[in-house]
Order: sequence, then C-alpha cells, then structure tokens
Amino acid sequence: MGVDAIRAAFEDGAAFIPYLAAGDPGGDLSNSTPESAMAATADYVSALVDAGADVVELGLPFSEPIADGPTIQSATVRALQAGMTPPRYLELVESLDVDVPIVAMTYYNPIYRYGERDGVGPFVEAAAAAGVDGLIIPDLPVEESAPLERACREHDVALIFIAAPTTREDRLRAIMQRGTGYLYVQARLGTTGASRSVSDQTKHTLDRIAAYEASERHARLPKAVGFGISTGEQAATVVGAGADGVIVGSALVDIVAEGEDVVASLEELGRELKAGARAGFDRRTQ
Amino acid sequence: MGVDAIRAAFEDGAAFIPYLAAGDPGGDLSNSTPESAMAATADYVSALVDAGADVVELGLPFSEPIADGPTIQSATVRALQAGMTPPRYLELVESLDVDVPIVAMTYYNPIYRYGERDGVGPFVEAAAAAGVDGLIIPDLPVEESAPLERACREHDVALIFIAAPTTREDRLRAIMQRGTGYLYVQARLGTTGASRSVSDQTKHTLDRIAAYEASERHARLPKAVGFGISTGEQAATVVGAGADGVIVGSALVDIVAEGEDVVASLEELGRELKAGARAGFDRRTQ
Amino acid sequence: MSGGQYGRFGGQYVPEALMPAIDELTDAYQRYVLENEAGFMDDLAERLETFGGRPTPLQYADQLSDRYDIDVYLKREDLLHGGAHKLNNALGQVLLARYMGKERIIAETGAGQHGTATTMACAHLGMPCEVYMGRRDVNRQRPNVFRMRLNGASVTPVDIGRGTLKEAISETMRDWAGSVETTHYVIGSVVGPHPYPDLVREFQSVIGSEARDQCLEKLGELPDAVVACAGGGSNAMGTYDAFLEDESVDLYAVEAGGDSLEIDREAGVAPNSATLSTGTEGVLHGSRTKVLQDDDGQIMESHSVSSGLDYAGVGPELAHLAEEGRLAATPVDDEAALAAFHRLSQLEGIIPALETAHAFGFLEERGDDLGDTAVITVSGRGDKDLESVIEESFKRDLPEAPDLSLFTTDQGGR
Amino acid sequence: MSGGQYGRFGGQYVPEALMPAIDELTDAYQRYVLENEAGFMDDLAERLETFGGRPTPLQYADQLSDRYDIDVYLKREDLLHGGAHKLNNALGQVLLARYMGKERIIAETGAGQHGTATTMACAHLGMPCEVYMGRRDVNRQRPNVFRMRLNGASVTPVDIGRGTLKEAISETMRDWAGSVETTHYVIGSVVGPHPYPDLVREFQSVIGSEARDQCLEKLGELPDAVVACAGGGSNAMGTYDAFLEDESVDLYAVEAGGDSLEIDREAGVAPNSATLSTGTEGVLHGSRTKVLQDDDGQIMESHSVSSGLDYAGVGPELAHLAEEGRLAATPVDDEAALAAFHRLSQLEGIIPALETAHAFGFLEERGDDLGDTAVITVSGRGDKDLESVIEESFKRDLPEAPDLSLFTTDQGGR
Ligand SMILES: Cc1ncc(COP(=O)(O)O)c(C=O)c1O
Ligand SMILES: Cc1ncc(COP(=O)(O)O)c(C=O)c1O
Repeated sequence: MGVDAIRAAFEDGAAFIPYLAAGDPGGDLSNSTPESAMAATADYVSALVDAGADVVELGLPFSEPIADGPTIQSATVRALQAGMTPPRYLELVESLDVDVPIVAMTYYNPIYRYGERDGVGPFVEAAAAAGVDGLIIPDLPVEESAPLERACREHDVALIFIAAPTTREDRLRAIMQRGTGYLYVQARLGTTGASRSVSDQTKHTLDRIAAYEASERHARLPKAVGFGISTGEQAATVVGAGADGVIVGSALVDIVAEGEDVVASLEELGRELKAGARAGFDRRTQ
Repeated sequence: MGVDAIRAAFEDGAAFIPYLAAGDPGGDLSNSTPESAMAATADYVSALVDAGADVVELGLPFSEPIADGPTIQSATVRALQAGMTPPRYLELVESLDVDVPIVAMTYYNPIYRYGERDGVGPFVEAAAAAGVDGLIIPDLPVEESAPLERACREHDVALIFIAAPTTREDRLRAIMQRGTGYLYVQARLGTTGASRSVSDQTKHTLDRIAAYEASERHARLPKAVGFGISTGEQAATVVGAGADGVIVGSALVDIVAEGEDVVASLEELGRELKAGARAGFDRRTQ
Repeated sequence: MSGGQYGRFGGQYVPEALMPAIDELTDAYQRYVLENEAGFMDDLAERLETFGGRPTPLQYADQLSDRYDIDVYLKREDLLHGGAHKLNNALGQVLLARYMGKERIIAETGAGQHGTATTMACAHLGMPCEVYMGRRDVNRQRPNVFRMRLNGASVTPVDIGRGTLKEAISETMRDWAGSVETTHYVIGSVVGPHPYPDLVREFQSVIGSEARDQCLEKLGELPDAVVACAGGGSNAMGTYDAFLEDESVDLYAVEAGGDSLEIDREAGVAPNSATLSTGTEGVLHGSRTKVLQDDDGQIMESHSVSSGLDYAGVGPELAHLAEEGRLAATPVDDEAALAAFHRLSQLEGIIPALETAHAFGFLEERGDDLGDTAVITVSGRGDKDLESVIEESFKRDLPEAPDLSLFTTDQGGR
Repeated sequence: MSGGQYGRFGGQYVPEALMPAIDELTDAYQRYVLENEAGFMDDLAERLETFGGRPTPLQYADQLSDRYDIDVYLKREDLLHGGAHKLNNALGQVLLARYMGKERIIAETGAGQHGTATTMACAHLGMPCEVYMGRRDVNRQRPNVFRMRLNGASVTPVDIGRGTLKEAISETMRDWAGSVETTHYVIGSVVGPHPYPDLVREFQSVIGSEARDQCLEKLGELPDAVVACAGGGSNAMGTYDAFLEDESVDLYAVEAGGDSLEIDREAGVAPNSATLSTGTEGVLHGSRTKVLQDDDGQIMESHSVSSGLDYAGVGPELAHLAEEGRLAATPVDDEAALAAFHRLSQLEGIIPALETAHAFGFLEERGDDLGDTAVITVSGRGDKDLESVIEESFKRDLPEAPDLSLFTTDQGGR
C-alpha cells in the first residue's frame, strides 16, 4: 500500500473517492458508544467499496473544521460527541477489511499534538502502521508543509494538497511538485458541501492544470475533484471535463446523518457516482 | 383691610396663622368640581377662624412648588386637578365670609402671568380687589422683588418676605426693611412640612432678628414662625422663644387630605394651636 | 435687580434660604472661574484633558458633506468621557465645589447624561453624590441609571408629575433647600438662577472655542453656520459662545419638536419641548426665560422622544439671543430625529444621542441653504438610547431603521 | 517556511483557497502600512485623530495611586470612538481594504467591541459589512449587537459549539473561503495567519508609542511596569510594542483566570481563558501558538466572564515573548475582575470594560511590587457590560457592588 497504491487506484481513469467522518454515529446519538460508532463507519466503508470506491477518505474529526460546511461540521460534532479520538481513529483504520487505499483527512493540530512529543512524526508513523495511505490537511498550505512532507516520505504516506480556484500559477507549480498521491482539485470556492451545479470554475481549473502539466516534465498527478459533487450526473460532468476522479463527501454524510437504511443508501448512491464517473470518462475518451 | 389689618392681627402677641391650599378637595377627587372644592376651602377657613386664626394664608397652587415638601405638593396637585386657577382663587377669596386678613401664598410665575399683560400689576390689583391683604412668594428674594413691591404699595397689599436660618445680617436688613405685614421666619432649612421638634435654629434666628431690631430705629415687624409646626406645644415653644405668631400648614393640610370630619378636626387642632401660642406668649411675658 | 440679566431674561428667583449659597457661588465663580484663583481653571483644564479627553476633534464628515453638498464638520463631544458634552460642566462644578469646601453634591438629570457626568466627576474627585431623576426617565434611560449607581452615587427616582427633567430639577431644589450649607447643587444646563447660566456656559464654552480654533486652523476661515441641539441649552451656548461676535456666522438652535408644535394651553399639554419656538415668557426654576406654560402660568408637561431635550424651560441667555435674532431656533420632530439617528449611524459610523440626532434632522431639512461650511456639535453618543430608539423606530415602522427582530427577542438563555 | 515567525510561533495554517488573499494582504501590508505608499498611513493617522479621537490621554489616577502607593497612569483607550482600542485596528484594516480595492468586509467578534469598531469604520468608509458573533456572545453583549445593526451591518449569530469567539472566528473563515476574491476579513486581534499578527500589532502600536511619549513628557522617564489585559492580545501587543526594547520596563499580560485555573483535559473544558498561563503549543486559526486544548489536540471551550477575553488561543508573538520571559502572564479570575470593575467605577469614575477590569484586578493583587510607576491600558469602557456585571455581581453577592435592586425590576411601563 502507500503512495503507489493510491496512484494505482486511478488506473481506470474515473476514480470514485467517497468521504466519511470516522466515528460519526449518524442522527441518533443516544445509544451510540465509541465502539458502535466505529463499527458503523467500518460497515459504511465496506458498502462504499462494494459500490465501487477506488479510494476512501476518512475524516478524523477536529473541533475547528474551518474548511468544512454545515454538513461535515455536524458530522464532526457527532463523531466527537460519540467519543472519536486520534487513537480510536487509527484503531478503526486498522480494523477495516477493504483493499482500497485509505486517506486520512483532518486538520493540522490533531496530528501535530498526537503522541508523546509535539510534531507530526508520531502521527504519520502510527498512521502508516495502521494502514493510512495518504493525508489531506486542508489548513496546511505548502508554506507550512515541510515537516509533514518529510514524515510522509519516510513512512510512504501520500501528502495530498488542494488546488483552489484562486490558486495562481506559481502556487500551482509548488503544489504539483510537492504533492503526492493525487491532487485534490477544489471545484469551487467556499467550504465543503453538496451543491446543485458544478461550476465553470472546475473546468477552468482543470484546464489550467493540464496546461501546466503539458509544460513540465515531471510525473503526472491524478486530479480528483471535490467540493459540491453529489450526483452521478455531476460526477460525469467533472470527469468529462478532465478529472481523473471525483470526491464526494457531504452527500454521503447526509445519508449517515439521516440514519435510515444507511448501508443500502450509501451503496446505491455510490454506484450512481461510480457509474457517473465512468460515463464521464467514456464521454471524454470517445 | 390691607397692610394695617395684618399688623392689627398680631395685637395679642400670639397670632395663629393657618395655611391651606385653596381648592384642595382633599383625599377623594372623584366627586369634586371646582365649585365644591372652593366651597370646601371656604368652610375650612371659617372653621379655622372660629378656632381663633388671626390671619389665614391661602395657597394658590403652582405646578412647580419648589419650596414645598410632600404634603403641600400633594395638596397642590389635588387642587390643580380639581380645577383651581388664579381667577377662581380670587373668586374664592372674594366669597370668604371671615373678618381676618387673607394672605395669598404662591410662586412668582402665576402672578407674573396673570391677566392680559405680563408683569405683577394685574394680579396685585385683582387680588386687592378680591380681598387679599398680603402676599408671600417663596421664590422671590429681595433681589427680584422691586416690581412686586411697587404694585403692593400701590394697592395696599403686604409683601411678606421669608427669613431663613441661612440668612445673614446684610440680607436680613434688606428683608426687614422691605417687607411689610409680617416677617415669615423659617424655622429650619428644607421645605415645608410637619416635623416632630422645633429646632434650636428657630430660637437663634429670632434672637438675631431681635438684636437687629434693637440696633435699628424703623418700625418693628411682627415675626411669625413657620415650617414644621404641628402641635400646640410646638406653638408654645416658638412663641415662648420670641415669635409673635406661628404659621401652621402641613398639619392642617394633612387633615384635609385625610378627608374625615375635616371641619371638626381643623377646629380642634386650630384651637390647640391658638392655645399653645397664647401659652407661649404668657410664658415669655410672665 | 439681581445680576445675571440677559435683556429681559435671567435673574434669581429662588427661596431666600438658597440665596446665601447662590451668593457664595457667585463669588466663587468670579474668583475661581473668571480670575483663575488658586489655579482653578488650570486644574480644570488639566483634568478635562486627561480625565475627560479634551480637546475633542473637529471631524470632516465625508458622507454628509456629499449628501448635502456643503462641507459638514462635526464637533465630537460624543468622544468626551461619559459620552456627552455634559462632563465639561459637571467636572467644572464638582471641582469648584471642592475648592469651595462643599462636602456633598446633588444633581438632577433627564437623559442621565448630566447625572452620569456628575457621578463620574464625583468619583474622580472623591465626593459623595445624589442624583434625582424622574421615574419616567429612569425607565427610558436605564443604562445611565446603572452607570450612576456603579459610580457609587445614589439615584433617587422622582415620582411626581410626569417624571421627567422638570420634576427632577424641582426635587433637587427641595433637597438643596434643606442641605444648602454643605451641599453644592450641580445644575446640568444653562438654566436656573444666576450665576448658573453664566457658570455653565463658561464651562461649556470650551466646545465652541476649540471648534473655532480648529476651523481657523483647518479651513483658514470661520464656518457659515453653527448648529447645536438645545434642551436647557448648555450644548448650544457652549458651542455658540466663541462665535457670538462673529457676525458672519449663523447660529442655529435645534429644539425638540416632539409629536407636534400645536400646544394645547387649555389642557396644559405641550406635545413638544421647543421652548424657544413655542414658549412664552415666564419664571421657572430660578430664572425668567421662555417657558412652556398654560394661560394660568402653570408649567406644562413637555414631550420629546429624547429625555435630554424634554424640558419646559430653556436657558435665559438663549431666550435673549433668540429674541435679538442672533440665533435661529428651529424645531425638529421626533420622527425626523429618529430618522437622523439612523442616518448618522449608517452614513458616518457615529451613533448619536437622540438629543444630538435632532441637530442632524435639521441638517437634513436645511442642509442646502446653510452656506458653504457648517459645524455641528455631536453633543453625545447614543449608547444610552439604543433600546428607546429600537422601540420607537419599530412603533413608527421607520424606513431608515434596520431590522432588529432577530435580536430583540431573547434567543435561549445566557 | 512562511513569514511571520516569532520564535517557534506564528505561521500561516490556512486553506489553500485563502493563501492568494493572504499573499495579497502581505504585499499590501508591506507597501501601504510599512512603506506608507499612497500616503496610507497619513490618511489613517488623520482619520484616527478626527474620527477616532486620538491621541488618547495618559491620565494620572489619583485614587488608585493613593491606594497602591505607586504612581498609576491610565492609558485611556476607552475614550476612543466606539469605546475600545479595537478601532485602531478596525479602521486601519478597513481603510487598507479600501486601498486594496476590496468591496466587502467580514469580521468576527466576541465582546462585540471589535465588531462595533469594524461596523463603525465600515459606515465611515462606506463599506458593506457582515459580522459573525457566537450566539452566547450575542446574548451577553446585546448593546453591541444593536450598535452593529444600527451602523447598517449584518450580524450573523453562530450557533455552533458554545457560541463564543472561537466559533465566530471559524465561521468567518468559512465565509472568507467562499468570498475571498472580493472580501477582506478584518481579524480583531493579533491572531490568525501571518501577516495578521504583524498587521494588527502595527495598527495597535499607536497605544504604546503614544503612552511612551506621554510618559517621557510627563514623567521625564519610562515607567517601571506596563500592564494590559490580553485576550487575543491586540491591546497587550499594541501597548507593549513601543516598550519592547526598554529593558527596564516590566511587561504584564493579564489573562482571564475565569472560574479556576484547573483544566480538565479529559473533559475538554477549560474554566478559564488564560492561554499563556495554562495553554500548550498548538495550531489554531491559522497560526502556531499557545492554545487551550485537550490531549487529543481538540480545542477546548474556554471560559471568562468577559466575552472579549473568552478565547482558547492567543497571539503568537505574545506566546513567544512570554516564553522568552520578556513579559509575565498572570491570570485574574472572574470574581477579582468584577470587584476591580466596581473599584475603578467608584474610585476613578471610569466604568471599564470587563476585559479591562482584569488588568485592575492584577493591580489590586500586585500593585505594591510593581516599582514606582505603572502604566495600565484602559482598553475599553464598560457600557456594553452593564447588564452582565449587574447579574454576575448579584449572583456572587459581591461586596464591592452597589445595590441595584431598586432599578433592575421594571417599575411601571414606559
Ligand atoms: C447628548 C445631549 N445633548 C444635549 C442635551 C441637552 O441639554 P443641553 O441643551 O443643556 O445641552 C442633553 C441632555 O441631557 C444630552 O444628553
Ligand atoms: C475592551 C477590550 N479589551 C480587551 C479585549 C481583548 O482583546 P485583545 O486581547 O485582542 O486586546 C477586548 C476584546 O473584545 C476588548 O473589547
């Protein structure tokens, strides 16, 4: 596993990457224990993998999720209330019985504070051991990422950066050069959250990245688009516009929050999304 | 009547001078008309004269009675609500069937505003015609009294000034020289209102006035003490200390306010006060 | 005839018991204030600077100047400690009382601004203090009641009459009648018996003298118009004093037009407090001046949405200057004042006292014919008025007001 | 490594989407603020003077000096327009946003002082403005909510978490993540990603540089101690900056001790906001600094009776200076702060903000060993806190508090 496994997950050109908040017990907190919440997450992950997920992003909840919209904020609150902690998170990852890469998405402070000494080393080491293949840290721009890059390189964990619609050439260059695994292309400005339409910005950003890639010689990084994708049709549009995969979070988290037939519903939406991504790929390569 | 009548009223050396708020209907306002309130005041005045009053002070209510304490303030409010006005006040005085001098006590503004033109002339003329023998204006120090003095002289109305415990020699001189009728000796600092004891200040003030009189050659002015006298014993003390009369207001206004057996109660307290004043005079002259 | 005459107005119509104290004050005014005995005025100036925050700025108002196409300058008395021009006088008088050896301070208050200024000055100078305030004003100006109590002063609500400034002044005079030997009465405006109108004007004249200097320095010339709201008139007289001799400068006194200028003299009710505009000559609270009164000389209940202007009298010197034509008195009604309150808050980022807002209501009405440059005194800030303004704006469905419904009902506990 | 490092602290831990705006701001800070391009700093200074009321006085506090037998000087930021030091920064940033061509302003607020300062600056400069405020703070600081609305700004209550400053900052960052191209985020303290801690300190440093000049002018020498309350730390850094090189001057940062200094890291609750004293290193709101956090790196809910200090982080430069020993951080608890609030109100006639009151609680505890002369910044006035103080004092039966029972229950309708 590790960085290569993530690259491999993009082989069919239309990766489906679901996001779930780890340990989110869903709507009804009253009967949940940390163990039951973790077990539920494990079931949901399996369902999504069954539906065709190529990579799974698992959120490690942080109390100040500044990059997240209301849906994922609420999931974060629920997960924390249900008892999710970094050690339990790693336990959960270790317990997963799936053969797709797992990417941990969290903020800088919990990984900085993990373990006996300050600094990101202890977390990355433990995460790699538990089976985490990559990291996404939305509040970590390239300016601050050197220590984490070092630790990730040492433990063969991908460090996935985000490219935003506001990211200009010089920053894009740094992000492309320093990121590993895949490039998280933020579909639109704002925070995470499902939206009705995929913005023109997405296509524009993908084109800019493609142009940049064409002008450089280093290895190509898969581009997965996230922020606001919730339907198969959107997935198709995005992949059709040049993405190598789609990241879907809030729409799935909503299903967990509602708490009814979660496994079946996740599987259903997962299939739709994977199918959509494939359809988009077909459209583009026809 | 007029100035001389007032001087004459002090002949027995122990004048009893009751104060009432004209047109004060007492406790229950609901059934009162201006006429009934005026008739009541007339009855009360008669009762007090029957009890031995030598002069009657009748308050013409003013909306800002800054020199009055709560008791007379309330009477003022009642009288105004019952419809008392300067013209009605003069009607009331004219209707009185008593043969003691009547002194109008009020503030400067109502008399200044009376009649067609500004200035005190119209009021003094009308008041004299209605049978007012003297005026007490608590917010008119000698500094501002020239116009009123002129009008009073013209119409043979006494202008009665107040000497306060704070009044020093130079002011006392001006007050004694310019006042007519009698000198209102304020028994203590503060506003009008019954109190339990007659203060040492009273004796002190009376002594100062006597010393001043002894040093001057002009005609002696009777000294009536007011502010806080409510019992025969207090009247006796005050007259015993050198006063020529006592002025009693709040204790009588209280009886009107209570509204029960007013005539009989006024007469009873009136007799006690007159008897007290006489007893004080006897004590002093024995 | 007494001192303190302004034409036909002024005088000393007070009980004999107070006259000695008035004489003493006249003497102290002469010595300490006019002659700077014992360095009194230097002491005061130093305290006004470091405790009070003087000088206050003269600010160019970008947005208002645009709106009225005239250069509008704001004299920022709202920045004074306590939030209004009132401190100039209160600190002056409390300090004077200390120089005079007085042991206790009493004061009346309407809006509570004079009361808070006085209690702040008393705390600063270590003087015990009691403030009388009409019950209605206690309810309208609650934050100021709290401030006075927090400064360690007693606040005595006055339940007589309609419970506004008039009643509070009368009640304070009653206290003084009993306590005059040890107590100084800090009157809050250019009203009352001489020497108060002079004394208060003198303490407040720092407003205009600073403003005049600032004009000369910034503009190189005098303004065409000087505008101030007037209740008792201390803000107005303090603003005008330095300009009185400058004949090219027009002076405007903006009064509280209340609900209406119609006065029902029969019923004894004035639905406004525009004494200069609608009053008649009379004697109130120690001086001869313009007064809102009925045909019998009874003082009427006045009305204004702003407590600090809600008074049936006005300073005698203002009455005189108005009669002489040196100043123009113009009423601005409740609604125009409220609208102006919102306008200033939104356009200039200055939330004015409701009293002050009247002056800006005048600017809205007359801004276009005031010449090239106008100076307006921002006599105070509006923190004390927030609740009233919200309520009154809501009642009137005022288009200028922001929607506050989201915040006015309590949303869950604290 | 990014710019904006203070020893181990500082940095730029923000989403990529914001980085271009942060870079743009860094550039604008360099050009306009540090190099006075286009006369920006002159424009700001002029506005701070005429709109804001600068310079603020340095006042000798007679009664406190007596009480502690040390010369106590008060730097009177409470006299600044809006009632707190916050305007120095808010006006600076809003003006900077205008120079940068931004069209909209967003801000977070805790006590509402930064919010009102920002809305006032926005009204003054004609900028649309939206302020995020925790629901709990909306309820604790109602007058400030009204003031912001009256200035024409939107106020958006934040219902997440405990509804205080931390949540408001997070929410404002979320808004910014979506609006960054046209919008400037006016952070209210020396927190957040670089260049904010520098930028805010620079705008606030006028406090200390004035105070230092005033000391030299009045005393002919520097003070021995300089005291300021610290929440995020803008008042403290603004006060200290000019004194940093003066080694003889001791610097004290007074933090909110809340109910207790015991932190329950298991339960994730800090009954205080004394971040320098009880926090640990972490990354919050864009910078590496001292943070109140549990063993898992989750940010804890902090507590203080004063909204403006109720924050789980602190400026990175303060964290660095505290670690280096250049300043001493000392907590003062809720009760001592409330007592100090009453003490200052009664002894000096200055009603301070509850935040500010903490600094005076420190003076009460340590006044006798601060040397000969101390300067304390009165960071704000207490008008916003009246209701809270009354309630909290009553709850505690605080002996220093005046009796307010006569006035707190409504006596008859309005
Ligand atoms: C802010 C403000 N302006 C004006 C006034 C009116 O008083 P004066 O006319 O004496 O200035 C008051 C009175 O309380 C006030 O608080
Ligand atoms: C008056 C006052 N002082 C201090 C503070 C604390 O903030 P800072 O530490 O950034 O100065 C605040 C915050 O709102 C405040 O309003």
